[in-house]
Amino acid sequence: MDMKVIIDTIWVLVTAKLVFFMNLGFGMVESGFARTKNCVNILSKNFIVFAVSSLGFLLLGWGLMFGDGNPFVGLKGLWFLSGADNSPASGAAYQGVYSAISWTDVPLFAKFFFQLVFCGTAATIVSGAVAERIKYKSFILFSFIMTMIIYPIVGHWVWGGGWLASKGMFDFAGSTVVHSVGGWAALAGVLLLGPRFGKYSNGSINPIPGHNLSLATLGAFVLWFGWFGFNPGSTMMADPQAISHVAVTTNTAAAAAIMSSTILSWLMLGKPDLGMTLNGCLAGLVAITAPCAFVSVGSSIIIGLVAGILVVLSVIGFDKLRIDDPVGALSVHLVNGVFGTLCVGLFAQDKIVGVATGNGLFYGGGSKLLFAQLTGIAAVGAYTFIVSFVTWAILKATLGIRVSLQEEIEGLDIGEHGNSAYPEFLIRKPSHAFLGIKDDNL
Amino acid sequence: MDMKVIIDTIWVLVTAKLVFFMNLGFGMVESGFARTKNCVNILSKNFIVFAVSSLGFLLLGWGLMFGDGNPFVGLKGLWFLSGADNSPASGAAYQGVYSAISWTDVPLFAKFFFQLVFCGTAATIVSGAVAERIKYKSFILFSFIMTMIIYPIVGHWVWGGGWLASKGMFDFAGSTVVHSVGGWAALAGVLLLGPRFGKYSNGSINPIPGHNLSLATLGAFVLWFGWFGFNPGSTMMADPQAISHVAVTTNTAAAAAIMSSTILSWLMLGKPDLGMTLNGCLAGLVAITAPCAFVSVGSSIIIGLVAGILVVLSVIGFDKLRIDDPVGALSVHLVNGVFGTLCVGLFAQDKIVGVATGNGLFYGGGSKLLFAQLTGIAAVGAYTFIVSFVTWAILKATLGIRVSLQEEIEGLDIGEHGNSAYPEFLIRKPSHAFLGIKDDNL
Amino acid sequence: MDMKVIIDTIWVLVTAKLVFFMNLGFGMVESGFARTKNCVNILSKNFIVFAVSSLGFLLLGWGLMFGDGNPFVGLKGLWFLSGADNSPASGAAYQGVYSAISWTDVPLFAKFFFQLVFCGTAATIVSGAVAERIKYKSFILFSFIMTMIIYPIVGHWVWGGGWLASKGMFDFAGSTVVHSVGGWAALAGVLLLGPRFGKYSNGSINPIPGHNLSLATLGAFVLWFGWFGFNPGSTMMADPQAISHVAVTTNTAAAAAIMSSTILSWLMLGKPDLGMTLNGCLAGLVAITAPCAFVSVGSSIIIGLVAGILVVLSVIGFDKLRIDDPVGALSVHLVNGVFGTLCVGLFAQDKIVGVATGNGLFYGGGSKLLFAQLTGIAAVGAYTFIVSFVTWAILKATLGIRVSLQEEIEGLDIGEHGNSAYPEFLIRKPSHAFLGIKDDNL
Amino acid sequence: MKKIEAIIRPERLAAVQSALGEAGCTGLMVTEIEGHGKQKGVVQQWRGEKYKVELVPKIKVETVVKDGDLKRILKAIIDNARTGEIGDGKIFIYDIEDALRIRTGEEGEGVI
Amino acid sequence: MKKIEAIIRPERLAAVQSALGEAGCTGLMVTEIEGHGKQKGVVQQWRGEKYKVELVPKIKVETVVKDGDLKRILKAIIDNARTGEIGDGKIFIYDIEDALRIRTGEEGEGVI
Amino acid sequence: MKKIEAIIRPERLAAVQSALGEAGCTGLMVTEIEGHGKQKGVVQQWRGEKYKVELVPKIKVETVVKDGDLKRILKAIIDNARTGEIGDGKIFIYDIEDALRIRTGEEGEGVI
Ligand SMILES: Nc1ncnc2c1ncn2[C@@H]1O[C@H](COP(=O)(O)OP(=O)(O)O)[C@@H](O)[C@H]1O
Ligand SMILES: Nc1ncnc2c1ncn2[C@@H]1O[C@H](COP(=O)(O)OP(=O)(O)O)[C@@H](O)[C@H]1O
Ligand SMILES: Nc1ncnc2c1ncn2[C@@H]1O[C@H](COP(=O)(O)OP(=O)(O)O)[C@@H](O)[C@H]1O
Repeated sequence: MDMKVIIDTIWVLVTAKLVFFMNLGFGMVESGFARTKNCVNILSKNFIVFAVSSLGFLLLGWGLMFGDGNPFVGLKGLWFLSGADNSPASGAAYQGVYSAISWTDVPLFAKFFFQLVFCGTAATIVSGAVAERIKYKSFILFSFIMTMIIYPIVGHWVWGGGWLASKGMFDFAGSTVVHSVGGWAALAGVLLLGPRFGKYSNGSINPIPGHNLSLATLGAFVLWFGWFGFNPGSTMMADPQAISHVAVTTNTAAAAAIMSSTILSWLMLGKPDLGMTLNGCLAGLVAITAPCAFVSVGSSIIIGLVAGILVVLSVIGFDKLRIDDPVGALSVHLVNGVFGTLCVGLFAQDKIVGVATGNGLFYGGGSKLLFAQLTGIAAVGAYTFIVSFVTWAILKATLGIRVSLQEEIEGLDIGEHGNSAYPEFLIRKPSHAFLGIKDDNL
Repeated sequence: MDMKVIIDTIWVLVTAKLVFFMNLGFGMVESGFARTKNCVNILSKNFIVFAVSSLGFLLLGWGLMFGDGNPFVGLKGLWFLSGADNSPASGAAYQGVYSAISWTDVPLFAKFFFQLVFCGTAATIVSGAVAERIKYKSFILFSFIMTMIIYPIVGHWVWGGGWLASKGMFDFAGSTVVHSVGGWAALAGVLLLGPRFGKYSNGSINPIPGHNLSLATLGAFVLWFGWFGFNPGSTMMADPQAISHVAVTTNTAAAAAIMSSTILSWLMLGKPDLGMTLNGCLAGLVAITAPCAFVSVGSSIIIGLVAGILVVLSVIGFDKLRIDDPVGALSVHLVNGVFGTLCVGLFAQDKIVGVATGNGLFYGGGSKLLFAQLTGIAAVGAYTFIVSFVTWAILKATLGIRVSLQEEIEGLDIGEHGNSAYPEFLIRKPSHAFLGIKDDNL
Repeated sequence: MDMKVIIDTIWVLVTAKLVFFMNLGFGMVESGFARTKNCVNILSKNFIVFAVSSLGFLLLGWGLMFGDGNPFVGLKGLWFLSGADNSPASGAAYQGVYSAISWTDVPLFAKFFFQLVFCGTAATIVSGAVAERIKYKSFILFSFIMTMIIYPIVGHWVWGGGWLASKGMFDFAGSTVVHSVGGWAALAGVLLLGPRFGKYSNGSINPIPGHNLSLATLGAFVLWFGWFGFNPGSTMMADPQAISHVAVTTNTAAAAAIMSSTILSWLMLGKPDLGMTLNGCLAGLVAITAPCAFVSVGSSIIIGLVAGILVVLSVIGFDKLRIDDPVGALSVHLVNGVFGTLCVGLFAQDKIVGVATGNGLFYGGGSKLLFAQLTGIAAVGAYTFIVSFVTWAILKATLGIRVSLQEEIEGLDIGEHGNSAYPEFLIRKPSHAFLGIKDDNL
Repeated sequence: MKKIEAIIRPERLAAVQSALGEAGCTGLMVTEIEGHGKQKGVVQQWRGEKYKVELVPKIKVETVVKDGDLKRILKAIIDNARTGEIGDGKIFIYDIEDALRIRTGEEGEGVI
Repeated sequence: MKKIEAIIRPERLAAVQSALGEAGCTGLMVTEIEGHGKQKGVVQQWRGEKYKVELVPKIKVETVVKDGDLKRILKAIIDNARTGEIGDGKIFIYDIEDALRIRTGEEGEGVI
Repeated sequence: MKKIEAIIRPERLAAVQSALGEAGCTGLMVTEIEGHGKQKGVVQQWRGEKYKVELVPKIKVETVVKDGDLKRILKAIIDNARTGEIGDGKIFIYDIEDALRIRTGEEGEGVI
């Protein structure tokens, strides 16, 4: 058996496992950033969402994303990976209906598992932004549609040999395909849900502190760790130069973003806010996700620094716009997903680890690449936002997407699950915890 | 040096590390499902149990399990891996006393480390079921005996070239060898210990909620993650097709079980109980452990769905039988360990990834394989339960296995360890937390 | 492309990721061992310290450590990995300025990333010892200097082809280079900071219990897990015999230390203290770090047993000396870093996995090796302590290193960050939590 | 001086608190308690078993007032704590024999 | 009206609570407190050092009753809170000047 | 008998507690409360937004004493609770009609 196949399969599976592990990271960051009374609900959403993705992506998602078809959607071998496929045969030797991903010499199931964990990430991003008010049932249904249809179609455009790929758009590990798609879907949900009760009462913005910063920090570390699977793994082949380069650009961008977000929050708010530092880390990781294999380590520092600044400003900005995102998912994944995709057009250096991207604007490549990136950002944004909006709207009109006001005040844990996360700990009573309610007359 | 050996060694060690990491998962699930007042005790048990296993399995366990001997027990190279062995030489080239595991071409210490983490898992399963009332000292002693003698002998029967292997019983990654063995040993302990005070007072079943569902969810994610070492790693060789296939069947079964356990608890109890969802995930993983390399992805969905249903029913069932298992270890590991082993006999497809299991009942293989599986289940169950029962009984007669009633009420943390897990948090006072005590007259 | 290079790169990167993950472990152990009111501050320190290391080691640290130069410091390719380098070419084929690490056949960035996570570990060790009283700003600055200058210079002596390497001192994975360096730097800081308010009031030692033993245990498990990257990874090549051997010696030492520290605390204090068990585990891991590849599994048991005893005695001892180390970092990393380095001189067996260390004292090698180890311990200790002391002293004289007494009493979370870790949980009020204050008159 | 002890719904605390401020009574103590009365407790579940938590979260607000202010302040509390649903709570009034301000040691009505 | 303030052992709360129910006194407040008296505190340890926690967990149960019911209800509490060991706690009785029901605004003995 | 109810700074509890012990008053109840008065609350921040926590942590210490001991014990509390800064707290004194010891059932001043 060909050694290269064995090695590449190990690499793909090991990195895929790390990406799977990011589910834990998201779960802890998001529950840590939410209130005790909604903790069980968020844990449940983040736990079940990967189960939903696993079934949705298996059933149809994979086929739509990688099946041979037209530039807009896969058409062959749609259901259940049922299409012909002779992987790990690759390149010219490949025979099957999933040719868009036939460049890597690993078995079909390895390809599937790796792509699945990415699909799951996109779905889990939504969870945080809609937290503390969404109906469990409706979230589950949306996640099914997200992983069966919404995500795979964009995936087809960029990674499935679709029209954006042909346009020369590059998104190495998914700043656009995964993160901004998750972000756009979340934004649509947030707009239809509206802000949490008391968040913006009589004209003032009422901060609603998360209940557990230890969990949130734990989650951020786990995500940082998982990103070493997310980005280096996206080679889907163990090319030593590439994977080492990506590991370093990824980590360096995160480090730079941590510093810039911390320092900026220090300057703006007088004290270094841990919540901002954690969001900063994630922002840097999201921003470097698209360009990690196309830019130098030097560029990764700049990208990280900017990402850290962007996240602080947009967390504050979304609040000013009365867009209530309890965990900062929009600032992290949407804003920096877009920014990171742009960075390819700005900082790319042709063949820096082998991929012929051409040079970005700052490296004399002119605006060609940048333009392709912009096209991708715009198209994916428009498509994802609209389709998600419609999906959310239908759910709203049918099942409803928001819990009752009373349930929201008493907490979704009791209302949706009949559980409480910490039944023995003495917790400040809802309204208490609910600083927003202060200037509010129920 | 032979590349294959290097690659296989990396694969075996990396997956073994993931399995080791499951100790954290068990620790967090079990302490999260228990009360604050016993948290330190459970953390201590789950932490020290792997240390105990490491020494017990090194000292004698490995030898009994893999040493050449008779169909029932290993006899050569018993102590301290001291037997002759020329690994990584394998197959025909192998010379040594551990020939049952000479099929894999990795160094002896790699084999040992991989097998050790499995042994440790069996031991740690016991911890949860006996929680909140067992004496620390007695648990430690039982774990020594478990890992030195009880587990290795079963291991020899199935994986050490013993009589069940010859009977054609198949247990790919240990639904029987690891999980049901842990489960039977736990059951024996639970029966001799009796239920926690107040759990079944005057005729009613009093639920005793766990103190920290964030920790429990964290633990379940870690276990899910670790299972990607547990099952795919059990190839003990990096066969690309096999490890990819196993990764997908494993994950799919977990996903299906999460859905079925959640939906069933939703229907039966009116609300989706997170505790049931978490148990469901583990149930699916345990059930797919034996068949993961022998069945199709389609079958893994069915297996998972059934596992999720089984765990909900048996959690409720054990309570009806007044068998008090604070964390659901019996429902997860024993019931689904047995079920998973059976599934090989039902769903197996010959050579689906190369192993010649013959077909299971549902694939026209008739009852031959099923019968071999049943033999294994029965023999292992009878042996493990009896030996464990005797061991527990001796401990009970000598050191005692249960703490005093007063210590149980005040909590094992103070009584056994002089620590409290969260000394600064205000905790509802014992009886408060202790709903069971409600209709009880001390 | 050479398979060996691919495999070794995978091994180096995967193990490096595990070592990175140890940052989470340190963060959770240290915050769990501290009080609620300082939790956010400790989380922040442990989170940002790796960002700082990433930039500091990239900027200058790597160059000083591995650049060709004199026996005391690297001089070539100092800044930003800018030196010539044709990795993965290795050995004779290597051309570049980082020849000290040219023996491994992986790309430059893989070498860098692996060395970076070790540098980060040394820096993070300091965090725990100075916890609950240090200014955030000053800690960040110290960490920069630590990772840019202090650590790399010692690294050059031992791993960068410097004078200690020539003297025949051996430190396989860094008992001295990483752990004792971190320990010495921490000791200097602790001495200049002084004990926490109330810790040693009117002649008595007032224990200050950590706020969350679940987190601490979680962290210890993560560290144990990460050590399977730390030690086996330090081969920086996938030599099957070596990495398997190291995995087993590492785990066995940890297991032995857990048992001895638990039993000793049981005997000395009447009850098995979980805090001691956790510290014991880490002590065993630190102690086996230097000798893991040079000693037998049998020796690793002895080393672990002694480490577990040492840590219990030194935790108590430092308190008697009025040296206030909230998390036991000195006992774990300094004392056992020194002990582990010594063990090479005592237990080493020549070429046990290929490295020609010569035999240690107990294996008839006489005192030659032992003497080299002693030289290393003394030189590194003297250098690190003095340089760190001066650095801390300058910070103290300029920015100040300790928060105000009022801030210390009210907690650094509000004072330094304006956050609280658990805003909804009812926490015993400071003084309450603050047992030290009991016999104190504010 | 009288001590007013009001058992209220947690979600009404903020309103009561600001009303008391406006009513010129700034000094108060807030205690997290659990109450039992006509109001029903909530049903929860744990891995398959349902159970009822009889005690409902309440907030105890205590303030000591001059005899003259009593009526006005009672009204402020009742107006802001009332929802009209069962569970609104009770107010109890005690006589206070004396009051001291620790900071100054002074005694009597003046301190409140 | 009288206010009964009983300091009891946490593990007796359930018994006391149901006894009070039977005695026809449903309204009560439960507060988690820590007490100090003859009963000794518990010794704990932290990484090698022992320390004594002087304050022991207690539950404060308060209920306001009509003068006539006082005796009966006191008996119900004592019978169910007593274990005979040191630490059983105390009961204190206060006079209540007035009581109001927030929901209705009504005043006097009727509200309890 | 009188009930002394002292609202103090948390960091003074230990001192007050031992002073009470020396003053021969061992029996007490400690309740974690939050207070509001002249003392300002603390400003915190959460991901970019600042907010003020109005209520400040306080400890309520209650002890029932014989009429004769009142003065002495009040002094012990004041001396040890005072820092001279705003926020030192208040002491309120109530009359207790009766006290019982649950363990023995005995009644009256003797039980305290
Ligand atoms: N007799 C009483 N003594 C002490 N507290 C009482 C009494 N009656 C009611 N309460 C308190 O008032 C709260 C609300 O009373 P409840 O009967 O539930 O509603 P409502 O006050 O609207 O009739 C209860 O939870 C309890 O804490
Ligand atoms: N004089 C007192 N004032 C207030 N509370 C008291 C007083 N004496 C006892 N208590 C409360 O009663 C509890 C039990 O008292 P203790 O002396 O320990 O046992 P016993 O009541 O059986 O004599 C104490 O923890 C304390 O909370
Ligand atoms: N009228 C009052 N009724 C009840 N509690 C009060 C009253 N006045 C003050 N307190 C309590 O005393 C605490 C301290 O009072 P404050 O005005 O802040 O400082 P000082 O007592 O030094 O004037 C407050 O937090 C509050 O809990």
